[in-house]
Amino acid sequence: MASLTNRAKVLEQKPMSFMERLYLPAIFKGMAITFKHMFKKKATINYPEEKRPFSPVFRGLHVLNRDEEGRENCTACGLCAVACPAEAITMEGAERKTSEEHLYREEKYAAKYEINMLRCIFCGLCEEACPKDAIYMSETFAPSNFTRKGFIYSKEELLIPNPVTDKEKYDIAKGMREAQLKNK
Amino acid sequence: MITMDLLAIDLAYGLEKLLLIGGIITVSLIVAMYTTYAERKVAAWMQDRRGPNRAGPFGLLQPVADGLKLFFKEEIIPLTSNKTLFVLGPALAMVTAMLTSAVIPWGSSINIFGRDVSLQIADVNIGILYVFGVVSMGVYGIMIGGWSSNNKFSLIAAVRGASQIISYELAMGLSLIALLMMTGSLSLKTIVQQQMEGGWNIIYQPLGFLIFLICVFAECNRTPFDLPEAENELNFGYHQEYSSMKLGLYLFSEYVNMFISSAVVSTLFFGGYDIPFVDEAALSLSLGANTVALLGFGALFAKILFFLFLFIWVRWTIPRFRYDQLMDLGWKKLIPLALANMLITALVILWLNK
Amino acid sequence: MPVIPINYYIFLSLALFTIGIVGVLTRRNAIIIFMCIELMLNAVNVLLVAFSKMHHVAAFATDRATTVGTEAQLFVFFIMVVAAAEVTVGLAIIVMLYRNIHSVDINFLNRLKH
Amino acid sequence: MHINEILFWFLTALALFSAMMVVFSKNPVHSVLWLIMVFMAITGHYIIMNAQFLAIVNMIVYAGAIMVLFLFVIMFMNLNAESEPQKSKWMKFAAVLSGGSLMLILIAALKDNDGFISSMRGEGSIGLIKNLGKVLFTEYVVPFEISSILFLSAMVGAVVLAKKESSTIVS
Repeated sequence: MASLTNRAKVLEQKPMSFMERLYLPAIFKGMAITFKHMFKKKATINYPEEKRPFSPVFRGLHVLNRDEEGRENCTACGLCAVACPAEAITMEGAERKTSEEHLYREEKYAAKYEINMLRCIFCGLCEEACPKDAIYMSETFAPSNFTRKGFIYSKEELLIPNPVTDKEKYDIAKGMREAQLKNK
Repeated sequence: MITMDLLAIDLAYGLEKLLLIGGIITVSLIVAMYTTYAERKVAAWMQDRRGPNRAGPFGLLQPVADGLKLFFKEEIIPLTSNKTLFVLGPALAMVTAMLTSAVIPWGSSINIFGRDVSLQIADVNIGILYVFGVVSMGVYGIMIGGWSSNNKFSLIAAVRGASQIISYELAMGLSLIALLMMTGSLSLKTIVQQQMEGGWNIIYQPLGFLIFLICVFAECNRTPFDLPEAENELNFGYHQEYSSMKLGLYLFSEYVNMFISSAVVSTLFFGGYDIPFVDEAALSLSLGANTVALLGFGALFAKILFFLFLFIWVRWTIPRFRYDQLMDLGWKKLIPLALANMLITALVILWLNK
Repeated sequence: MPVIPINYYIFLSLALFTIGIVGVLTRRNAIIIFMCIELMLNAVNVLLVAFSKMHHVAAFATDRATTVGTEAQLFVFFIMVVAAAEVTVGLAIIVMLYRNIHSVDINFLNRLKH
Repeated sequence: MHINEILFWFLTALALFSAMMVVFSKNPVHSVLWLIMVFMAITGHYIIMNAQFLAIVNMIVYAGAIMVLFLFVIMFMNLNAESEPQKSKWMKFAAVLSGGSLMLILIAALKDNDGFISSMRGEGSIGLIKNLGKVLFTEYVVPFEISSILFLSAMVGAVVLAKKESSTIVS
């Protein structure tokens, strides 16, 4: 049968030579290879004790940011929800009352802010879309859960600890990313 | 009075043998235990992983944990199985695995309380034939277990295993005949003593060793010949229906088999308890006979450990044979090779004697 | 010194032989019948070895280097050889039988006519 | 009682009981396993009589090879207790009766012996592989070679018998 393109290669099947048919040299060669691998650097690490460093561009779980005084940055503009290709973000805005000025930075704030981690593809577009530097992505994974409901993260779960009342935790949450940026 | 004396000697003799048997069983069980650990560890290293390292320092308690897990698992006996035989199968596999250790000389004799205690349970003058007899019994553990599970995969695996073991027994026997023509004795102790004087048998019988080693791999159901337990074709092999410690016994007997066959190979071809490049007689004058005997045991143990490593090493290097390739290798390659080896050895022996 | 009369061995061998015969007569499964024949052969083997030993013991009393009795043991060896050959062919025949009439019942052997 | 006598009685009882079970067990696989027990007991008897070579050959050839063949065949035919054909009660009775009477006659004919078997040290060397081999390869070398031809023909016969089926299918 004539070939269509003339690009087909004819496979040459040589009969094996005597040494090849013995198989022993090949077996010894293979055994040498596996033996060499015994002394190579191990690819695995002891996980809970040792952790692999994240790459500086790693996009993990979302965090809602606060400013230095502990006020929420988010103004419920909805740009992140629009930018989200997976439509994982929903929010409800509310107006700030005068007594709430220490809680929210802008006049409008997100009364409800939910991210469905089952939908989220961790693309980071919300982070880029945010004009108020309110949402960014940390270096933690979404932990496992038993129900689907557990993967819909509410605002309380997403918010970063308050720098005024809970300085230590805030530093931890903040510091990891910055240390990494510095290392770069 | 004479009978009393006889009885006394018999008692001490029996006690000594009992202790020896207990010791050897303990040692082989512990070695088998840690071979499972070594298997996982070496496999990990060869695949650039770390292997078990959680239970105890370096994961050394891993085999204990595995054993405990097996003990605490639920014991399931399939409803349609043949209950007696279902229980008998793993027991037979374990017993036949242990029985071979009786004729292996684990060292020369040790002098305790003025008695020469031979480190061999029974120095029968048909030692090798005994090994073959027990190995041929080993088929039943597999066959009974596979058949009584009443599962077609188990049955096919059992039949595969049995025919594999029987086929390779032939080549194994033939490859040894050449060796036996040289030594002129079937007693393993005599064979070791001859090697101490005249050099190891591997020098004179490299081809015989190779054939024997391949057959040992096949007899132990190890990769590349682990067809009876080919996971991807037969789910799990002849012990598919087994659970808990009965499964443990099957898996364990494989490792005991490996240990014992390593001991047989070292004894037959690598001088047994002979310490290489050392004259034992001269050494025992300076160090004392007991120390040398212990050193000899250490030498044998080192050889055994090397072969155990070889078993594992080969397992993680060479892929499994296809069944027709296995039979082809056994019947059409190894048996003619063994016969040729036998013929050449016979001719050389005749020519040297002339 | 423990002495076992040769009669014991004769009785043992006869008992095994008779059990074999009863098996051949009572069972209809061709394979079991075959196995009973093996049992009978083994009964004879036991007897041969026992006789060999007996003659050897008798001859040993006068001649320390005697080899009386070796032949009987070789006979046993040859019986085993013949038994092995017989089993290969016999089982092959039984397997063929099973393929043809789908049974190993000897009463159905007349089906082979068809 | 000396250890040998104890062993003798134990092995005899084992052999007879197992032989009975071979005949009377319904499941063919059980029969095979009981027959293996008989062979093991007989091997034990050989060891008592210091016929070491025969003992080990009995174990390898009978228990290790022949019985595995039986087991193979039975397992493949899938014969179990239900499909086992049974003879009528009267036939069985007649068989046991005739077998028993045969045994009685044979015992009556053979019971007048005064030979004995002892296990003195040094007198049992004929069973050793060295002596047997010497006789086998000198006086009995022709029967030995003939037996090898017998084996060859048995092997060819078995192969031909097993192959027959496929040729009929082709034709």
